[in-house]
Amino acid sequence: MTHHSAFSLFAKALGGHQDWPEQWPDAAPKPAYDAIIVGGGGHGLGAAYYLAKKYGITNVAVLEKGWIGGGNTGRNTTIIRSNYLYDESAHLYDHAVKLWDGLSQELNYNVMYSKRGVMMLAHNVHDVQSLQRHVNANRLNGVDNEWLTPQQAKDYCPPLNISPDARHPVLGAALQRRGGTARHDSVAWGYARAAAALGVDIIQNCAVTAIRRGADGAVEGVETTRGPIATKRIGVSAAGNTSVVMQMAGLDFPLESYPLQALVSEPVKPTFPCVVMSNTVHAYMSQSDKGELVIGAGTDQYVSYSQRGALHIIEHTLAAICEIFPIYRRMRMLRTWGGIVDVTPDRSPILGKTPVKGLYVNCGWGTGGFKATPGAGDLLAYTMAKDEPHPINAPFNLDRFRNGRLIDEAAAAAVAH
Amino acid sequence: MILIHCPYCDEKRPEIEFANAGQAHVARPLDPSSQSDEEWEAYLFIRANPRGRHHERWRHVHGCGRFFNAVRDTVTDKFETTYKAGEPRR
Amino acid sequence: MSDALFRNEPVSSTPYVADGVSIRLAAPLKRYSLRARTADALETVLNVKVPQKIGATEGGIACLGPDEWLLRTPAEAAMPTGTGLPVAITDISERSICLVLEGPRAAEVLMTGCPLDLDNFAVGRATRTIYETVEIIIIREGEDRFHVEVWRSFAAWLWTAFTTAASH
Amino acid sequence: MTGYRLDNGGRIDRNRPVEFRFDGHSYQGFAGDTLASALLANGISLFGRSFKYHRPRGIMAAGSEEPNALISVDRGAGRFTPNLRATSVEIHAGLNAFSQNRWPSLKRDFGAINDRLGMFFPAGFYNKTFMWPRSFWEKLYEPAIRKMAGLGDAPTQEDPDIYASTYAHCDLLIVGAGPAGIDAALEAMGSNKRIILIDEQDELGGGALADPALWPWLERSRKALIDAPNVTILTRTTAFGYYHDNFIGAVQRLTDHSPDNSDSPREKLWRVRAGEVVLAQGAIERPLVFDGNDTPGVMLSSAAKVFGLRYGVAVGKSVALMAAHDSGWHDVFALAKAGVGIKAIIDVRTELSSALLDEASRLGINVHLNHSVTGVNGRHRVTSIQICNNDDYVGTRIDCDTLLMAGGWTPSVHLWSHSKGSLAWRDDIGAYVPDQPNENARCVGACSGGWDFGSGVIVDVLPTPKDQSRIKAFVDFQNDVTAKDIKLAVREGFRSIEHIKRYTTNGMATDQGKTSNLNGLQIASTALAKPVTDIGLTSFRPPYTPQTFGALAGHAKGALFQPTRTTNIDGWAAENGAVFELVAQWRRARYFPKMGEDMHAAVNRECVAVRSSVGIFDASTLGKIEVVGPDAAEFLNRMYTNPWKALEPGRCRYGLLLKEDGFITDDGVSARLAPDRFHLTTTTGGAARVLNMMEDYLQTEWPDLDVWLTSTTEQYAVIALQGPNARKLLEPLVEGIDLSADAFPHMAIREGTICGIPTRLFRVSFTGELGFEINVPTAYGRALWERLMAEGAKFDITPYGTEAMHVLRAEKGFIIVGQDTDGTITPFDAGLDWAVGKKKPDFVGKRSMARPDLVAPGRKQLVGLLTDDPNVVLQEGAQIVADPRQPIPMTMIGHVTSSYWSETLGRSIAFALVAGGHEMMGGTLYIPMPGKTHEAKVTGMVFYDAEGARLHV
Repeated sequence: MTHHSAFSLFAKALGGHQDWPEQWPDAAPKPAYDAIIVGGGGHGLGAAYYLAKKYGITNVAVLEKGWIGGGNTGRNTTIIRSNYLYDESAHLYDHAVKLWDGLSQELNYNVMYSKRGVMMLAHNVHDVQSLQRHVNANRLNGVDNEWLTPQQAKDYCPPLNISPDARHPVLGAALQRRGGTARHDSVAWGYARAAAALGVDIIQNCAVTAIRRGADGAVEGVETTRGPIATKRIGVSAAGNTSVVMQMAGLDFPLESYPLQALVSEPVKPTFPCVVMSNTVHAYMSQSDKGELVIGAGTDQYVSYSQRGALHIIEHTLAAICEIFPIYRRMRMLRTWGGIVDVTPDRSPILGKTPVKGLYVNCGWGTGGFKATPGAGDLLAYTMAKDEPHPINAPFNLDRFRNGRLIDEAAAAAVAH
Repeated sequence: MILIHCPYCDEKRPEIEFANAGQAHVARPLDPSSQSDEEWEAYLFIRANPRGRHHERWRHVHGCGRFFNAVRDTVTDKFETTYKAGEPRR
Repeated sequence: MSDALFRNEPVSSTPYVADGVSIRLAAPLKRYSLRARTADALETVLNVKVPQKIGATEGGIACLGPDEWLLRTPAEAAMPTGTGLPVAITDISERSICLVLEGPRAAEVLMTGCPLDLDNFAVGRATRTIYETVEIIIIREGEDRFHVEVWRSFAAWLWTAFTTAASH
Repeated sequence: MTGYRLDNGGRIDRNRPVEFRFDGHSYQGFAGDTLASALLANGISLFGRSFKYHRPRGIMAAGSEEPNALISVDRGAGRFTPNLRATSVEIHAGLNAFSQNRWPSLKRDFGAINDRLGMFFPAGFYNKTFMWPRSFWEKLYEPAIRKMAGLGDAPTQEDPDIYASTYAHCDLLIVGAGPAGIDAALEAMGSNKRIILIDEQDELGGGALADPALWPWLERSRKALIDAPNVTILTRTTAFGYYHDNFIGAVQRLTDHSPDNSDSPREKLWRVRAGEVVLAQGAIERPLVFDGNDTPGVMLSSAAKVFGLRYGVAVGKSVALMAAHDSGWHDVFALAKAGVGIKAIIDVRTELSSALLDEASRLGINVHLNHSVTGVNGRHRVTSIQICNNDDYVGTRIDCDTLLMAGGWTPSVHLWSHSKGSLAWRDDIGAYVPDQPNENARCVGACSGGWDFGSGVIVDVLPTPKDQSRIKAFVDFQNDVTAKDIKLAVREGFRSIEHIKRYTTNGMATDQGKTSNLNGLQIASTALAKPVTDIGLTSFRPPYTPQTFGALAGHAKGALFQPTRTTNIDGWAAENGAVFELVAQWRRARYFPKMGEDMHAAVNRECVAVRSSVGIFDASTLGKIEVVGPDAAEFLNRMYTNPWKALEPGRCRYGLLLKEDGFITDDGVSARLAPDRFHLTTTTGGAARVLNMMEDYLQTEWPDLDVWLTSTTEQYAVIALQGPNARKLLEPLVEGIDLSADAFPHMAIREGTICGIPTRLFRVSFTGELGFEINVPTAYGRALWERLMAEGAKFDITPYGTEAMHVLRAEKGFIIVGQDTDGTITPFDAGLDWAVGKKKPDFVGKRSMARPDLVAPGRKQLVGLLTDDPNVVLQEGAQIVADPRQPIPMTMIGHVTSSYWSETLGRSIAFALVAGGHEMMGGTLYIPMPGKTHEAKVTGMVFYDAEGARLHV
């Protein structure tokens, strides 16, 4: 692996960039591994990396049915934040944010984590109460999040319309300065490259078709489109396709998969300095390094794996964006796309063991999985290595749907992501 | 915006008249108090979420107001059929 | 006690007239939501003919769903209450107002936000539907005349939407 | 020829000169010109700078696929639009256009330094550097990258234009009005089908517009279609997305082509539902990939033909053609005949039909077969080209000012792909063509792969003797992706075309790969030594071309964005100075300040007035549901936590509604009007949700029950009269109801009239005072309110808003669902045990309340809080700890849900959800806020008139 640096870039440039090596080898499946990760998104690749890096399990394969980073990793709006209400959530997401910091250096791959600040708007008295509850809880949890007046919000994000006559006037905002964005593809590639350097096999175009289990019920391996592979440990990190994989182990899950759309504008010169989210108006936006306004749209209302959303969702999203940021009404939508988001009943993830021995799961991140990428990867790795959850992800177990110990951020605050 | 055949109105109407109401044929147990925690969890939360043929409920909320059932392919989003509430699973 | 209380309507009583279409507030109506398992059950109680088919109208009664009818009548008719019978009769006279769209562009104005194919929506037909995000009931009274029932709190918005569309 | 304008020909109106400006200079064109054709006619070859290397760029295409010539148009304040394609902007008097992505000027661009350093910025360079030192990324590298990136400037002012939208229905939608689309329309015209014909250009014709021989046919066809009553023609309209069930989104541009800004919509969104869709989107010519192919003056052959024959503009005075396809030959023949000087034809092929060769010879054009262009000289315009023999690389230089590229054709399958129609690879044309439909759709003409402009060969990169790793042979012109970038991506292990696309950004520019995708695929295929079909195809996503946010938002702007629901009394509140708040979709009066009052003063005054005399409150927004039928009581008994069957007609009951998960979702006071008729109330925000939930249970779980639900929220205006003088005020106005305490006790309902209007009169109280809620038919709400204000003057009646209502109810310990509960609270947590029917075998949510965690100790429970300092009003949402001295992260045991100054009590009061709170009565808790930690005692929730003496009078 070539160490990435300005010097290596310079040196290779003189050679016409002819001798850059593969970032990760295109591995063929071996007959057996110590651990298998199903799903080559950021979470799964991260888990493989941390298994090898932190827990000494290097004989690992990541099985990806398409190309790595091609699911929600490459289809999201790249928002990173940890200003969640409940202790459990705040700790979970802040674990990830701490890993984001320094990830570029750790992976020797610039993931372009940009702490541009994430500002969440309050449009009515209920929003104010709810977001102030967040700010207070975060402060006592050591998670940065501060309250801004409308004018302070506008100072931080000048395109914001704070007219009191707006249909949804801005009454204030909660700002997490450490929040921001990162370059989604780079995260997947960076983990893949670093994991491969530690011995992990990254196997693309390899769909899991069955999970093999022994007489005691424990997992023994998988069947794939590229042949059987033996293993005692399987970590499923398959986002929208988790239900389908889990059914191979006979498990029905508390999950539903919905289409989620996002879109970008044509690129323009820097105009939008941060990330702004409005749950009341259902819109969130940032500007990418390339100059595109990156906008999250809503989910469609029905279960679907089509990665194809409806036009009226886009209409409503852009109407909302144009009301909050009226200077952008003449901007133009360049590209839309759809992802498949897996949603649990309490809209919090499931990260832990399953009733099947040797089968671990990381799913249910809904619209908010990207920000958790390093944390989810690390915690899935921990759980697989120790066969028990880390205290941070222990609350995000499957049992909560039986015993009622839900972690319902949405119900608590009408804040879903 | 998909078109949905309402089995009561007997015509295809645009999606924005409808509200999806989740998986179909998840009947509320007749005697909830007799249910174990596992059974109750299954009723409340466990869902099929198939990739392919899916039974789901819709309500023609901005139309005739009725809930009904549908079979739809979740990969193509195409409906196989819709039928009235209370009719047997298709 | 002094004068009778005045009515306060959510939209102007002055019709909006544009090229090819006029929009006006209909005079107050009595409205009843009629519910029963069958049209026959209602006929027994009301003693009038009740349309059987969803979308059909007859004698001021529109069939909106398999168990739902809307009666609109200008008269102050005494309605039976249906007490004790498997029917439900509820006074909703003031729940909505009615906007009348009339003229060769009436359908065009309605279609700016209503997703139904009005070319295939015959005179005499009624249905609940939607204009953008606002629920409405449309009744095609004539080739060029639609009655649009809308809940009062949405009426001002719908009036603005219709008149804006008509002005274009 | 004047400048580059041919002496005759073209569809421009030479009698109508048009003055316009570009980069501050005035130019003249003709009506019918695009900005591109008009500037070309003026000899302008430099139109912009590329995204990454800031290389000078000219025009490459003539239509919406143009990747290079992006410009901004300024139509005055708030009407600045970046990133428009000069080839799609119609000129008009006063058009004011600017080039982009350059500083200080288009000709001298500082950013062009990137081009010199380009070797250090290969694909994915940003992943490999800018990491050290760590803090420099945010402070230095990223801002610098951002400043260099981007294209035009964003608008900076609010757009004053309006936009329109509509739905439309047709039996046949034809997208594209070139010859194939027009033929499809003509063919269907005679039927009774409703036909919509859409084209993105300003007139029908598509490719025929550049073929004068077809103009008579075009004119006849156009007339026939216009005259046909069943055909709707939408020009300047782009079908941008193909959605489920033949639903197509299209945007029509209405005003940008005219000089004046107007009040009418700028653009219109068409949401079309079609029975059948015919796609006739044509094909796009493919550039060739060679060193210097981006130099201004290098363009598509087909574009040169359009400029020459449609706009009467010679793209150069000395034009060469680099061809791999016959179509280029036909193009230059036509140009030569129109008077354009054709210098040479270079073709990569060794053998061609004698017809082409003979025609070239007849026209006196030099032909170089088996040759390739290997270099282009000139910076802001081509001055000469270098060509080489493909076998021996023996070369020669040709002086010319323009080089045309004819690299073959790519069918425009974008909308077909949106519709999920499948594609098939055709080796002979090196392109994907439509295969199996997924909707009722078909492709006709060039977009189906059928065309009559001859054949060609597919070459990924033209042969060259130069070191392939050193040349700048562009694939994606706007994003500056070169052939070697794609090869680098492959070398670095990116094998899927999606990976290659993302790593190199090929096809991700504002043209979305219309001219680059297929060349990128070919180069990747060669580099990987795999057939194209093995490396995938990037999926096409809407929109086909970029579309204005405002158009997609449509008429949903300003007053039409989202409805604000208002009550019948809202107008009075507005006229009387109310300050409003938004609650769900409603606007509600929050308080009614008198001169000089702030919210605090107004609310204090309003509260005192209610406690001392009488206040009046608009409660119309509360949800109302009429539940009617023989099984009404049975139904409510199953829905609500408490028993309903024994409630007597004429009496009211507080109802608590759970979701099936056992948590509180709504509440309200409801009345039994008759054995089979109930009048329910819900929270303002919960009305629609509760009705839907009840319908769900009724229709799907208990369809045997004879009961029906009707929303009556808007049937009634509701006026609350609250305070010790409420009865005195009301009594003279009411007929048919005995208001005496005995005849009309608390929690009762009576029907009668008020001021001659029928009323459902509730005796209920959310304030703890003697109170009534007067329901009257909505239309009379305001008049009744005004009458009560007039009659109440003698009691100094005081209108109060939601804020005072909140204080008053908090003084009495009444909760607000959604504020004091948050979707994770059981009735027991909220201290509402009394509202749960212990003997009921079942109700919605009952079983869930028995789940282990819902009966576990330590749950958060609702309690009262009194601060030790009575003047401290805690922040709603403040967090509570047991030990204020612990380090961060602290263990939090709850939070403040409601908190107010109570003028009546002369101190602050609060509610809080506290873990194990019910067991902590009298205990002290701490609320750490920035700079100060507050102390508070846990109390019961009723702070005022605990025995209810004021209520039962």
